Amino acid sequence: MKLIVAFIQPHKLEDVKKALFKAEIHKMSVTSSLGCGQQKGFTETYRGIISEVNLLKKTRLDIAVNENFVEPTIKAIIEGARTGNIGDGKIFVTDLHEVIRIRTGERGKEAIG
Amino acid sequence: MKLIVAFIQPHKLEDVKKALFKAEIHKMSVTSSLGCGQQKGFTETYRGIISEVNLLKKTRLDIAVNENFVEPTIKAIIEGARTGNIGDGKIFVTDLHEVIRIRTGERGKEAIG
Amino acid sequence: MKLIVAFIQPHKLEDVKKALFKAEIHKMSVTSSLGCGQQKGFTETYRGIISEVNLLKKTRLDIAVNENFVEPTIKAIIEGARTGNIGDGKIFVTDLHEVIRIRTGERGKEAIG
Amino acid sequence: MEKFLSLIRRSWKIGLLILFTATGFLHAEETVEAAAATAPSHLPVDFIWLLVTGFLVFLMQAGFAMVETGLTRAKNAGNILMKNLMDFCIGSIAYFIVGYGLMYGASKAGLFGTDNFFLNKANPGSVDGLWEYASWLFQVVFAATAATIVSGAMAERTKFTAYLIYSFIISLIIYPVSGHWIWGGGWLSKLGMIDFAGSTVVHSVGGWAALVGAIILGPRSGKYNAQGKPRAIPGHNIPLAALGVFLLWFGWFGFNPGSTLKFSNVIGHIAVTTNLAAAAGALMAMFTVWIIYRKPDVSMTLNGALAGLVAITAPCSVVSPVSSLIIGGAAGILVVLSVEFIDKVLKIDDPVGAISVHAVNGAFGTLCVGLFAESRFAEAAGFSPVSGVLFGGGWHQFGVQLTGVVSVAAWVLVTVSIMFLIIKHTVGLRVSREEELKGLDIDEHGMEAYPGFQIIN
Amino acid sequence: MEKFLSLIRRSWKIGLLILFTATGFLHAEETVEAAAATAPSHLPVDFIWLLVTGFLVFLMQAGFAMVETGLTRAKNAGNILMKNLMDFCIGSIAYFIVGYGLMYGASKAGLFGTDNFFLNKANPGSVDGLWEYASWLFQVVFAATAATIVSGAMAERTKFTAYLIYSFIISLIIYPVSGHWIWGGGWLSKLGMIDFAGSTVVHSVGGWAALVGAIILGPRSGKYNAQGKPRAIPGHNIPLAALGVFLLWFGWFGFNPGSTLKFSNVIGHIAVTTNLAAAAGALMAMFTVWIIYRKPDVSMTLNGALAGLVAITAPCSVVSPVSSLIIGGAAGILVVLSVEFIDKVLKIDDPVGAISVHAVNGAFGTLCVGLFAESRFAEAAGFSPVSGVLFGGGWHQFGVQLTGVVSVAAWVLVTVSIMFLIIKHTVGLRVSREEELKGLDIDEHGMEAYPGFQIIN
Amino acid sequence: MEKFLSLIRRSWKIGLLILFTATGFLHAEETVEAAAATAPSHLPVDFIWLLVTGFLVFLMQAGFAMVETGLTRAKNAGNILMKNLMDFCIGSIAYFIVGYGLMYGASKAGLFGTDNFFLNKANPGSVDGLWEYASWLFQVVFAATAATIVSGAMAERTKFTAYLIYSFIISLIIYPVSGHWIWGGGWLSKLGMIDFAGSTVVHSVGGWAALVGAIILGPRSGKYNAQGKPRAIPGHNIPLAALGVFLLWFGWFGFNPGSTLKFSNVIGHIAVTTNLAAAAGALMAMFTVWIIYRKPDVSMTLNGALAGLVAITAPCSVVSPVSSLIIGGAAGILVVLSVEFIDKVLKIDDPVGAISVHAVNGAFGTLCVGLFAESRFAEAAGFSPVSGVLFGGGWHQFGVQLTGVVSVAAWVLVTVSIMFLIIKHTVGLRVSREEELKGLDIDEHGMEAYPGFQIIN
Ligand SMILES: Nc1ncnc2c1ncn2[C@@H]1O[C@H](COP(=O)(O)OP(=O)(O)O)[C@@H](O)[C@H]1O
Ligand SMILES: Nc1ncnc2c1ncn2[C@@H]1O[C@H](COP(=O)(O)OP(=O)(O)O)[C@@H](O)[C@H]1O
Ligand SMILES: Nc1ncnc2c1ncn2[C@@H]1O[C@H](COP(=O)(O)OP(=O)(O)O)[C@@H](O)[C@H]1O
Repeated sequence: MKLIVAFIQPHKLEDVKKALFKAEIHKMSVTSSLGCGQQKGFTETYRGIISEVNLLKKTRLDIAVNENFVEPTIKAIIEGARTGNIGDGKIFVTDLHEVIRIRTGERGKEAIG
Repeated sequence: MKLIVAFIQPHKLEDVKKALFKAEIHKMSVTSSLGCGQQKGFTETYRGIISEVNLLKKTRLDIAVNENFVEPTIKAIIEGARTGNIGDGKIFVTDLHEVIRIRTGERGKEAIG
Repeated sequence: MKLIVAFIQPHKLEDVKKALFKAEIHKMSVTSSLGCGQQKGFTETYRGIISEVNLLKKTRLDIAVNENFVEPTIKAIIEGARTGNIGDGKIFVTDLHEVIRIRTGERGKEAIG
Repeated sequence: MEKFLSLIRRSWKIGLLILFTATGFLHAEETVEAAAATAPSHLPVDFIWLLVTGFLVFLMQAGFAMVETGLTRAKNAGNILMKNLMDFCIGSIAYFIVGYGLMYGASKAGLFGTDNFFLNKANPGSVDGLWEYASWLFQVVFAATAATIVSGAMAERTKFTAYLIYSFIISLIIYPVSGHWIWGGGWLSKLGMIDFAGSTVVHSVGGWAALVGAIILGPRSGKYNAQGKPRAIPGHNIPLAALGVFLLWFGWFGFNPGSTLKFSNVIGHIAVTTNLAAAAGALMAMFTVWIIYRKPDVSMTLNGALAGLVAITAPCSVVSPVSSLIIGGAAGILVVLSVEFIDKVLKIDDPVGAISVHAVNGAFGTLCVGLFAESRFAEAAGFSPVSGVLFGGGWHQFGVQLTGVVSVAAWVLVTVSIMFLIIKHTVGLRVSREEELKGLDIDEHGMEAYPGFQIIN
Repeated sequence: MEKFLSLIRRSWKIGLLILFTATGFLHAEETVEAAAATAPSHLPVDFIWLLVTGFLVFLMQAGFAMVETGLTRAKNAGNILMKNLMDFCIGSIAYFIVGYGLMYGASKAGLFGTDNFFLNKANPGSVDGLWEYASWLFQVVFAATAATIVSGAMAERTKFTAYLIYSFIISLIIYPVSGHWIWGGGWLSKLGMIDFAGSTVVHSVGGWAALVGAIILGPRSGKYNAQGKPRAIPGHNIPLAALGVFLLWFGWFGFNPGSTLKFSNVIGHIAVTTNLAAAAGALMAMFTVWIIYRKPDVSMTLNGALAGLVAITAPCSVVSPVSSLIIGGAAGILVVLSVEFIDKVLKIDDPVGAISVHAVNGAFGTLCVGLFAESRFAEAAGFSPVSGVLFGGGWHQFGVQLTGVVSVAAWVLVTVSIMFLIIKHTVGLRVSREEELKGLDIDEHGMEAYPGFQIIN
Repeated sequence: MEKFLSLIRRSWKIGLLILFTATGFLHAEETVEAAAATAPSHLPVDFIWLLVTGFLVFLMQAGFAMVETGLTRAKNAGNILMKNLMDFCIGSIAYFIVGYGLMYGASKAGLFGTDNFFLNKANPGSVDGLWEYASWLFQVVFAATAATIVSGAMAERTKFTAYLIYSFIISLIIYPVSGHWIWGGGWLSKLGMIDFAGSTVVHSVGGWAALVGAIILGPRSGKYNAQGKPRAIPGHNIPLAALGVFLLWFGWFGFNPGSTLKFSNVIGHIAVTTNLAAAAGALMAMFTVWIIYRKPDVSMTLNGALAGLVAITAPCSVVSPVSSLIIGGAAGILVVLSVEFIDKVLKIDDPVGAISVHAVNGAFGTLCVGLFAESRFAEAAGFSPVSGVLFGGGWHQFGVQLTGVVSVAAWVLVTVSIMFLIIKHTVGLRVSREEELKGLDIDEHGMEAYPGFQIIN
């Protein structure tokens, strides 16, 4: 099993969710986050000060999937989030050792979906 | 070492904390999150529109533990969070490669607690 | 590749960012979090009730790096965040299986920076 | 006889004394005769009443700003606040330059006013001249109310520059002209239309403009799904919206009772009908949503209070308290049904319910004059003793009211459509989809309303 | 003689002129004799003063709503706002139907009023008839203040329907009856009790009801741990709470000075004592918490200002500014100790401190009349020239005040207990533990107050 | 003759009647002669006007609190609210004890007042004695305005205790003395300086004190980088800040028109100039930032409205509406340039722009009297018929105004510097860097303003 963590543009969340649903991935967790990446931040003027905002609002997705869903998930995220512009975001994949469904105590592949 | 990430119902946080403390797990990090799981969301009416809210408020726990604490931690979380209803949440376990205590620079099993 | 997750004091974020930039680590994600650690919390009085606040505000950093950057990153975080007091925080390192840049679809070591 | 003469002397002295103290501006040396001749047409209590109530109406700007901000998303909060502030600022200037003259200047064929631009009839040399200033102040806050209504219906997707232009034009021309018809001695006032505090003059004008704006703009992206089903886009700060409603209700105690335009003993009666209608509106809206959707929706209940207030605005001085409960209650039901209808059937996206509150209930309230007016109240309020249909007055007054509602609606719908279409095809009316998704604050103002707060969406 | 006659003519003209302009409603054709006969008992300045101050008191609804919302948790914000709005709406209607008549109608044995239901003595045909409307408006905002106090103490766990029923009954019967005793010409007023603006009539009534409610409901889950030690449950939005206190303070300038019920030269004095007591209350509350807990707690300081205001409400017109500083300061200390006592000893959970602010300090303020009253102020304010214990007046007035405090407390405690117990055993008073943990907004209203914001708890 | 006599009788009756009802305090038994002798110097409309406008000015405290809270960071919100509340509370008491007497007591060489401490000239026995209370109330809210300005400029780093001491001293001595010079019959008023509602007396005093405070404190940590380039530290709650500006604008309708100090027919004119200047200020500030930085910055536009209001405060009663547009517009431009200059050239850290708004535009507005005054307005407002440079009056008045601006600036800069330096070297003026980074709420008050909300920074 893998845990997929993606940082995307906040306003792309809807599109990504749609793409994931189409790919039959229905489970995920969403958090808001600030990110610093290749998109070097934009200049904001606040009270006449042009300031480089380098922590940009991003939306973080955590999606746990079985191996065979890893690529479809990545594909769906890319499909929903890509615009071709800097700031589109990144996807990180880590190994997932175990999953437990609290309600039933089920573990592993069964529990993930 | 393992990193345990759990998504639980926000109003169960107190109970889970209590259960963890009883199991002598005192260290954790808590974030609020939105989740999409088997609990398909509830219908909210806002200004007469019945809308399916499918990103539900969840609380995320990150707990880093040594191997021998993995099962007690899982047990405690389940004990505190389980109601038997859909939405009770999930627990994810990943491998933890290294832990460093910033204050002392200690590493590994020593640093985790 | 590794994913480094650090919990630091919120007011140390600027210093940590500076230290990371100096070490040429420019990419990261930042979230606010509540933490329970060795710093046992402080007592707050609210309306005459002395209450033990044991979930303290912390800032969470997620930094994905290539292996050769792991130690510099850890060093930079420590440099920026350490005061020698309880509450300075912790760093967790997990293995990163894969990284994908959404914009280009690049993967792996190339994509991480 | 000595006693008699002394009596006279005393009475003379008292008269002079009172005149002197009460009016303040008369010099003791002036002969009594002269004093009588220049007796002030506007008393201190008139000035105080008009200004204090005008100040309360000003505070409605804060109320609208809070309601609209609270009922839209955080990412557009700075933008909607700026629009609310700016329509008042630009409107003030437009109304000073031209609007007030167009509304209250010497009437040209009952269609529009033709003088008193730049307040040039006002002057510090006479009570009447000074009154003119007070009068303008009271009128400008009404003009601004009409203007600001639109921002809510067009929220979260309108270009800032487009909104500035709109604000200027509505306060400069559109509002003043129809205002002239009813309040400025124009043709509708001659027909006998009664719109005491402006259900039509102010609220419907704003409401119809909001309708046109919302239609031409189209819905916010994401508001309707592929099948045309509406999605809820919840407001981000309900406490702010509720505060706004309280401020509006408070301001309405200036809006309605102040519309006597000078002190009158009927102000208490007007405050009562205003209050009861608002209470009934909120209550009935709550019960209506509760029955239909099983939950007492907060934002709709807030709308209900406003609907009651808008509906009672025209008839507040000519109906009984019991009638005001009925009018307000009906308005509360109406606003829920209207929001439903506009959202689900017409598929017009009005984020804060401005069209239902101001256009629909403005029209409804204006017609209520024709239904619920009672001659005893009308007379006390200084109108001719008309009665509505339900109080034996027949359908005449109703017909007059209907004429007013329809003609003002026509005027606004046509002129505002032209205005928005011109704006659309020149500077552009709507921000890009990209900008809309990011939020207007970032691109239009380079800022966030709540930096530091973690917000999703 | 010619000069003499002309003098007379002039004086006659002036007299008529002033009468005409000043009263407004007299028709020139009426004979002067008749005019004199129907001379208005209520002057324009009386109307203006009563209504403007009444409007300010209305704004206290916004103040209470903000304080209560700010001092409770985000997950219950929509619910508490609705309760605040609804108690005013329902209260307005209940007070219109029955409450006002019960309070101010012709007295039955000094116990309750018996006529003027549905405001049926009000009419647009005379100044007195019109005054009745203004008077109702002023009184209804006071009734609503009493009603709204309870929502704070019962916050975060009371069923919405139960609260609606409570609101109706308190404004319909409970508040009006004890109000009649003191303000409506009832038995306490005949005893000579002085409660100028309602420390007892309004605040204690609300406060005692809050006490009963909080006891019957029981504490919020999580408020006390297994050992019975209280836990802090911090309010979620302190800026909103602070705004609420400023709005309340502002509204109190209507509450106290407006309670002259018509224009009077003492209004400035009342505003001064009101302001000084509030300032002293905030200051002393701050120092008290600071000394006890080492930190100047913000929410307690806010409570201190309100405590000072509540305490000065009864004696505001009969005490000197220096006394008002003492009363307010004592109230500030008292509120801190009372919150402590109620929270830690009695273990009654009052999320916003309503019992301490309104019941305890309402009683304290009422007794202060018996301690600090000075005849010169009492006389100027239209009372008989009573003096308090500290100014040589002996214990008589204090005894009267105490009688009032105790009997009103008894009345409210008994009736409200009955009411809440009936509600508890019929529709139910408290939401389920599950619902409480999730927050009342979700289950009772299907909404969130701040969607999009990431909130823990 | 019979008819004649009856006429006289009637006129006598009417006269008496009116006298009786209009003044209220005269007893019918008093002889008419005596009545005339004790004719009230202060009429009911004077009391009502002074108090109602004073209440509005009080609400400016809420406005300042919201603006300052909104424009600073969440971690300091509780602290700034407490400071705003406390400067009013402490200021009220200081002004009661000494300040008012120092400002308006019998003048000592035109430098300061020497009696009426503890309001001891006020008494309930006469209209004049009662007027004294009303007058104090109106003055104390002005004093508090001057005091509260400072908190914004010194926000996010000033020790709470230091701020309490400062509040006490400014309201006790510093504000009253220069106030005496201009408003209390002191030497500047004798020179003929016109500062109608206090651009200098109130705003500049606050503004200069803010300047000194901000300099002595030094910038917030992180405000300037190593190279001295300023960083933006955005305010955390823009809707709150906008609400604050609306409340301030509303309060200013008390501030300026109320400064007639009694009823006057010019109040409408003053309200108009006040409103137009604010509108022009916001508009021009918006366009100025827009041109310079390509974005219509919200917080700067809000500052623009306030700048317009501050600038029109001195000249509001002596200039035409068109002049008020020019003054306000210029103030709007000036505030942007001044914020720039102070921030980037002087490198003084003023989180909310208080120095630019109050000191710079206070001075500018005061000078505008010398430029834009017109004799016809000055006369109507009760001044000698002065004209400004632009209206043919020559440079005399400008010179007088300049003298006033400079001497008040000197007084404040010197005394406040001494005060802050003493505080700095005794109790300490600034919190530790650690505390500043954590936020003042935690260490100074042991609380958070928004517990539960996830906030970064
Ligand atoms: N190495 C990294 N570690 C942690 N988070 C990262 C890393 N790289 C990118 N991110 C996250 O992803 C977001 C988008 O990355 P960015 O570099 O802007 O996209 P792109 O690669 O398309 O230019 C960043 O704002 C940050 O939140
Ligand atoms: N595969 C997953 N990936 C990421 N998060 C998940 C996944 N499955 C569940 N979650 C998180 O756990 C929460 C609870 O899951 P849910 O399916 O509702 O519980 P249950 O298994 O008891 O029905 C979800 O709201 C989501 O935040
Ligand atoms: N075992 C753990 N699992 C998850 N988070 C932890 C763990 N230990 C510490 N943390 C996080 O790190 C933060 C700082 O830890 P703390 O123990 O206070 O630091 P120190 O080790 O210097 O005493 C905590 O508030 C918490 O958010």
